[in-house]
Amino acid sequence: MSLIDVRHLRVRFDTERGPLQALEHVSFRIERGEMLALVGESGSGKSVCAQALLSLLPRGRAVVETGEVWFEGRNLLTLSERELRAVRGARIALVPQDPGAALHPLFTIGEQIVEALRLHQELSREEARELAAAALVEVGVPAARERLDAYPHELSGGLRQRALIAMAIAPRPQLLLADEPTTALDVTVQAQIMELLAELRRTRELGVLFITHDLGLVANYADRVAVMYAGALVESGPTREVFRAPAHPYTLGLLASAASLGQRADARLESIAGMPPDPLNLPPGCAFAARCAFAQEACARARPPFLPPMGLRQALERGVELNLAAERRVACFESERVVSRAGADS
Amino acid sequence: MSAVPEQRRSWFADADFELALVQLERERPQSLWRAARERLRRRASVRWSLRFLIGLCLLSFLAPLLPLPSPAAINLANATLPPQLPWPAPGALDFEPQYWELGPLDAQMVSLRTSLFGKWRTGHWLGTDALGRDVLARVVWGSRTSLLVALCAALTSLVIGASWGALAGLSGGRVDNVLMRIVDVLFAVPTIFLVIFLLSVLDAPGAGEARLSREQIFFLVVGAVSWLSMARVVRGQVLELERSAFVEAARAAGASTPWILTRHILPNVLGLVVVNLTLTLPSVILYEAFLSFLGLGVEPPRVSWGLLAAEGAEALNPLESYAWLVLAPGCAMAATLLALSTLGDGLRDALSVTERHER
Amino acid sequence: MSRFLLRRALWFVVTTWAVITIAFFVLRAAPGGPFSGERKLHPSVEAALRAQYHLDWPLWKQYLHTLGPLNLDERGLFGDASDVFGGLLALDFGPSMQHRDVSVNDALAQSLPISITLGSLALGIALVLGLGAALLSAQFPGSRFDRLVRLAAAAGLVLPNFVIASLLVLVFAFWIPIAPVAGWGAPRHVLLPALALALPFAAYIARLARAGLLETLSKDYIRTARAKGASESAILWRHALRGALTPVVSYLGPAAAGVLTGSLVIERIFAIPGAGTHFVASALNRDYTMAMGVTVVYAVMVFGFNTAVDVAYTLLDPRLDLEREA
Amino acid sequence: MPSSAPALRLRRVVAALVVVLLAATTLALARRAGRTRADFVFTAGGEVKSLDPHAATGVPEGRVIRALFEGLVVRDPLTLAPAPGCAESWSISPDVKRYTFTLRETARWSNGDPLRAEDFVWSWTRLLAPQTGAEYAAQLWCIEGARDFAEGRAGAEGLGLRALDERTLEVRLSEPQPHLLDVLCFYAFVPLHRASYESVQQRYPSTWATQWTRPEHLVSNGPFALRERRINERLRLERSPHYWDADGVALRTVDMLSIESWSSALNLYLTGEVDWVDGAIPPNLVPRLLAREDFRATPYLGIYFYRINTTRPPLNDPRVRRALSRAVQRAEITAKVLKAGQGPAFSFTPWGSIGDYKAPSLSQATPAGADFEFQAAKYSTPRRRAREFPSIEIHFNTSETHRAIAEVVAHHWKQTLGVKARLRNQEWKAFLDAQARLEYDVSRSSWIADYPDPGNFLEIWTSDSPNNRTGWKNARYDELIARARAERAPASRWPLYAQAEQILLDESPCIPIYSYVSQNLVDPGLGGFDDNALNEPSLAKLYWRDSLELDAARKQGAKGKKRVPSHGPPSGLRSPRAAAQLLDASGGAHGANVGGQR
Repeated sequence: MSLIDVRHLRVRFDTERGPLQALEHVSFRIERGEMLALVGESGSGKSVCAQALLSLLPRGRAVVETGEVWFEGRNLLTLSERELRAVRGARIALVPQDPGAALHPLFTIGEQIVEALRLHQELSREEARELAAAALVEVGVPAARERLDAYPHELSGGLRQRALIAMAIAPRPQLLLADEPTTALDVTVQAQIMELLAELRRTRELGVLFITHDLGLVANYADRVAVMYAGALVESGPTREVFRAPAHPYTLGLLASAASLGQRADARLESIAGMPPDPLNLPPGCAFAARCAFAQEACARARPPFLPPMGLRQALERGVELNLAAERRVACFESERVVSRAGADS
Repeated sequence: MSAVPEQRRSWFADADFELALVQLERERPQSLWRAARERLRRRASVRWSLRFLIGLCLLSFLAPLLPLPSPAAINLANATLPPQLPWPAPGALDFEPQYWELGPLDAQMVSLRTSLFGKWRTGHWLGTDALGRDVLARVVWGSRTSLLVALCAALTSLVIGASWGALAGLSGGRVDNVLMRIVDVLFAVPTIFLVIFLLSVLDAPGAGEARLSREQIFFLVVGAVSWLSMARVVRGQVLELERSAFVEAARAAGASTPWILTRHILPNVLGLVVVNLTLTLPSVILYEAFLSFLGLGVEPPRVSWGLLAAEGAEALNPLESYAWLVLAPGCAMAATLLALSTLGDGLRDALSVTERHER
Repeated sequence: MSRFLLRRALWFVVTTWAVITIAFFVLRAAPGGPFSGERKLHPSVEAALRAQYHLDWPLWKQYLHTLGPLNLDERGLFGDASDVFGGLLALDFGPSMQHRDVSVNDALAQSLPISITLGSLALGIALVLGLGAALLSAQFPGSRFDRLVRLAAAAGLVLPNFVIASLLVLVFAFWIPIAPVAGWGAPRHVLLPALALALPFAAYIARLARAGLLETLSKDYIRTARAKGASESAILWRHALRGALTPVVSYLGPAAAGVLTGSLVIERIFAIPGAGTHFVASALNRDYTMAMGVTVVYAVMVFGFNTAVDVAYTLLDPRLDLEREA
Repeated sequence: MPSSAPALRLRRVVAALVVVLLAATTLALARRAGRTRADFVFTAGGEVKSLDPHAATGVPEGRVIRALFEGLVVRDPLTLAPAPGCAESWSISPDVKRYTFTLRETARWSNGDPLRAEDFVWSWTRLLAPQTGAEYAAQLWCIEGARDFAEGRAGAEGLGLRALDERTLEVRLSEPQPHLLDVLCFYAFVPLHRASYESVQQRYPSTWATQWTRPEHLVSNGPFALRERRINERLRLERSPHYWDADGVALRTVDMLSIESWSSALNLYLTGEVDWVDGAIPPNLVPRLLAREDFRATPYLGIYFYRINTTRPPLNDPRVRRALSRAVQRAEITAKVLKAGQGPAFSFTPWGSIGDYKAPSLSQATPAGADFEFQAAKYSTPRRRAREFPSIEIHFNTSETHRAIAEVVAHHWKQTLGVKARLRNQEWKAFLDAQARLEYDVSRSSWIADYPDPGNFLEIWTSDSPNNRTGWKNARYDELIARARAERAPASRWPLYAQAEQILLDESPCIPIYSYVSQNLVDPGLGGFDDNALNEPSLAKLYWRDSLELDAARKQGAKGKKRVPSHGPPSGLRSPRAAAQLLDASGGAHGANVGGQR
């Protein structure tokens, strides 16, 4: 059984300008000790996805329309607030993005980690402090004990990021939702953190949802990768396979731009012409169609389903049963051409 | 290739969708205003407050035209009549144009009213006071003073307070220091001293005919004490903006000071100023009431809400309560100030970028 | 911190001096004097009185004498009449000119504790009511309760306090007789005036705190706390309240000074012998010595509270550094 | 900051603050909670200006000083005639220039010291001394050498004051003064205790002036002694055991509350926390109060009037002034604005008479009469009035009732004469200043008698009176007043006063509007409260009726008044002497009754 199984998650935001489809039928699963990388440009819905798993989206504004999130035998989306609280932090931890804003400015690092620990474990203040210090050491914070009494504004961005990671792993969760945890760090520390996560995956069988722009890190550390575009998954599969033979034109572009930028993907993919569509006003067909070099007329009319990449027509012709659990999937009518093009390129 | 308009470049930020939208628009002030207007329009409470305030302003401006009894006409035979329910047919035909010395415009309006309605006047719908004057008429006429006081305070706050604060914030250094110390000192002088000084010195009869009317002095006094907090608030905001990233960026891009002022600082300060104003006005109207309680308010037979409320509060006692005497001005004040503060809340929400939880 | 306080003290002296100077000249420029009355004094009597209080001196000399303690008596600087009082520097405000057998120091010593008692109680009530209402309304934004709180807060802000006080007396002293109508001396006397004094401030605090809470609740770190598994109430009380207190605290400074002077109306209606009365009475009666006394008291209060607020800021927000700010 | 101390410190600071505040509040309140209610509590307005009888002026001051001190003569509360105070007798020389007083042997200070004639000599010397600044000193300038001394031209040696022996005081006057006794009833002329006064002066060389009237220092000779003084709150008085008539004083403790707001005083009265309220009652309430048995409105020697600035045209024309005066419909003001039975005033002497003196009356005080005068003053047609007659400003100090009256008067002028009047209110001190400098057209005023004599009113209109303040001068008037002052027999003074007052009415530098009533709310259980025209009931004579006496009094009293409960002690509270007499009487009656049964 998978550690977490997300099925058909649809999230809508009610904005002042009208409803906004933030997540469109997102499905994925993560096994114990596995790292799934979620990539995509800013605004594609990666963070929304992570927050939706823990029901952390702003209440009243975000509506989960459909979907199930199975974790340890329970559907998280049906849990009460009280039951959810027992899961948050303790079983599933979140490493939020933007360490500058995600730490409470008026409490010390120590207080904040201690709080995370004591919320879920019967610990004295001192014990919790010990554990907090240990967690800081674990994420490679020098002079961890003094740092406990520091306020966030007294730390550098890198240290804050590590404190956030320490806060997330200190209560020993089973699943870590890491929202761009390494963006603020320099390369050596980045590697350090990734090694730490790898270590935790081995020792604690920690599952990791790794949200990032950095395709290099994905290539090196992630077991599997999922690509998002305009709120929907467009391609997923084992990292190596996807990277070698992308089946979606967007993934293709992403990889190309990453390569051209020396493995540091930027949020704006200059190599992909055009702009993403207006999220408030998505086209009826493929959201990427307007920018796609492979687009056909059909692409603008209907949304391509998320299927194994052998292609829709072949699948139907062969009478293949649509298996959602299939390893490799893509949402593109023209995936065959893309795969072959990619193959041709490489 | 793309039909998407140019300005729709970045989409929903992962963290928050609207934030991205609003930040986008912040780069272009006029659409911030447009968005604010949009948001204001959508809130029913704000809509009603605005309507109420506009209606009130019209009502008080047009008071001389209305077929009300005169607010100054004494009729001791009718003293302390309770509100008359069911309202008698508004058929009383004993209107007498007794007023204090009205300005030319008001006098014109009164004569127009006389030719329109003749001696016809409304009944004592809100009762009469101890001298038999119509409470409704007094409340309507009283609104003129109270609104004028508020307006006056708003103007001084805007003209003196805002520019004082902006000057301090923009010039910084010694000028800032001196200007703000002056504000500090004025803050620490008990206002009542200044009020009494201004009232008695300016009211000194030596000035003869050129003497300012009590009302004018009153406006001056209220204005004099109401701009201080505005100066502080504006200075704080200007300082913050000066240091902010986008002004620095604009500076770096070689923008001229006037450009920065008009494009970046002014629009951002204006929102705060408007919000602060809607908070100042209620306190000014209440201050007028306080002065009336002390007997330092407007000069009778002119009326103001503060005066009416002070008279009314005096009439609240366990022996015999003439409740309508306090209810009428009280409700008028409450409704106006409520509308003002609702408007203020609405403005603040509409102009604030971070306030998102609120419906 | 100590350097900050030192600088503050220096500014305090300068500001207070300026305030005193303004108050001195402003009051003396106002027509009328302490000894005018409906029954006019005989000229010789009035002259004797004026001489006794040095009102016959030129203004600059009176001013110096007020500042004191400059020894202006026969052995002293100017060599005439004997001294009435020590001057502000000696913290001796002299005898009141309105109540000639009462010294300003005594009058203030009797009335200030009362005003401070009443004022701090009122501020306490205002804080409890205001913060409580704000917390509840922020917990359920947009709910009926929230709307009720906003309405009540608005109502507290819009009624003149003499109307509120009169209503309170009528309701709680006559219709439901649970409190005395007026007077001072026993704990039960405090209830109504403190409440009447507190309500407008409570309303203001509720508004400030509610806005602050809502703003804080939208911050990223609140989501972090939620992700840790913190309960909503813990988030509200522990995480959000802390951040929302800043505007409330900065309002408390002026509010505390306002409680002192604004209590005049309450003092009058509830017949409380507090200091608020002196503020207005001294100005109305041209009681110059008393006016100087209350001016100094007021300046000290305003300055003290503002400094306290600034210090409270650093306790509330570790990001602030007073040394630098000063 | 290196540690988590700030957060901890914050919590500690807040906790400490809360504790300190709570402790301070509790302490501040608990300190005073021990006080018990006084036997009698009354209020007479705001804080007294001073307890120094020589520095004090005003009605509340008079109330408390008369309770603390006792002069040579006191006013009989019923007849207002001078009666023995601490002087048991006196003689007047035939030329009315020498008064000799004999003090009571039993007269004592509140510390037990005997009262001596020397005390009066010292006290009055202090009163007259220029540095005292006593406002009423001028009333004793009739004493030989007093004026010279008061104005600094002579020393105290020349004063016509002498203690012939311990108990005999001789007062020599520079001119005949027939109503000196009336003057001496006034509270400013009480004696002070020299020894305690001087010891305070020695102990507090610079601040004695604010020390000697403190409860711990003040020694007085009246029925009560000062126990406690809290500024703006209360004065507590205690029966003085050394007072010569201590047996006749019923009340053991008396509180005088200083309450600025009349409605607060009313509230306190209604809840039984105050037993006597005297004050300016909002006219709205008067009809309600008049129906109650505890409201007493009694004619009072005070006049409410408007001064006219006779230096400003067209008000310098007596016809115009007379017209303005006649146009005021006084009856409407008293009946519909004031409502408590105030008298429409057609003369400057309140109520048209004081004792035997009958004042002349303003004739033709009707709209027609006013208009006639106005036409005579060449403002004959409405158009001329509108064009030529400037609008008049009615100047008054800030007060609800003053304003109401001014508005009504303005209304009358407009209606009757077509004269436009503006209103201008000023706060008190600025108002007085403007009045003193004649910077007004018509200005509100009032005058309250110190002693019941028409001269007390008419003398303010002499040319050199500081209280004239209208610019009006009339040599004939001055002469008549001077002659009246010198007359000994009242009967020969009255015609002179009447002539003078007629001039005053003809010239009309003032518009008398109404005569005052005193308005007292007095607990029905209170006995010995005598209404009089000076509103000076004697605190020493007050006592609490028991229920029997209260019932009897109610049966005798006016019918149809609403009964209100008394908050006094149910068994009453009488002076020791009265209690003893009552005991004797009831014992005797009881015996007789028993005998009868046998």
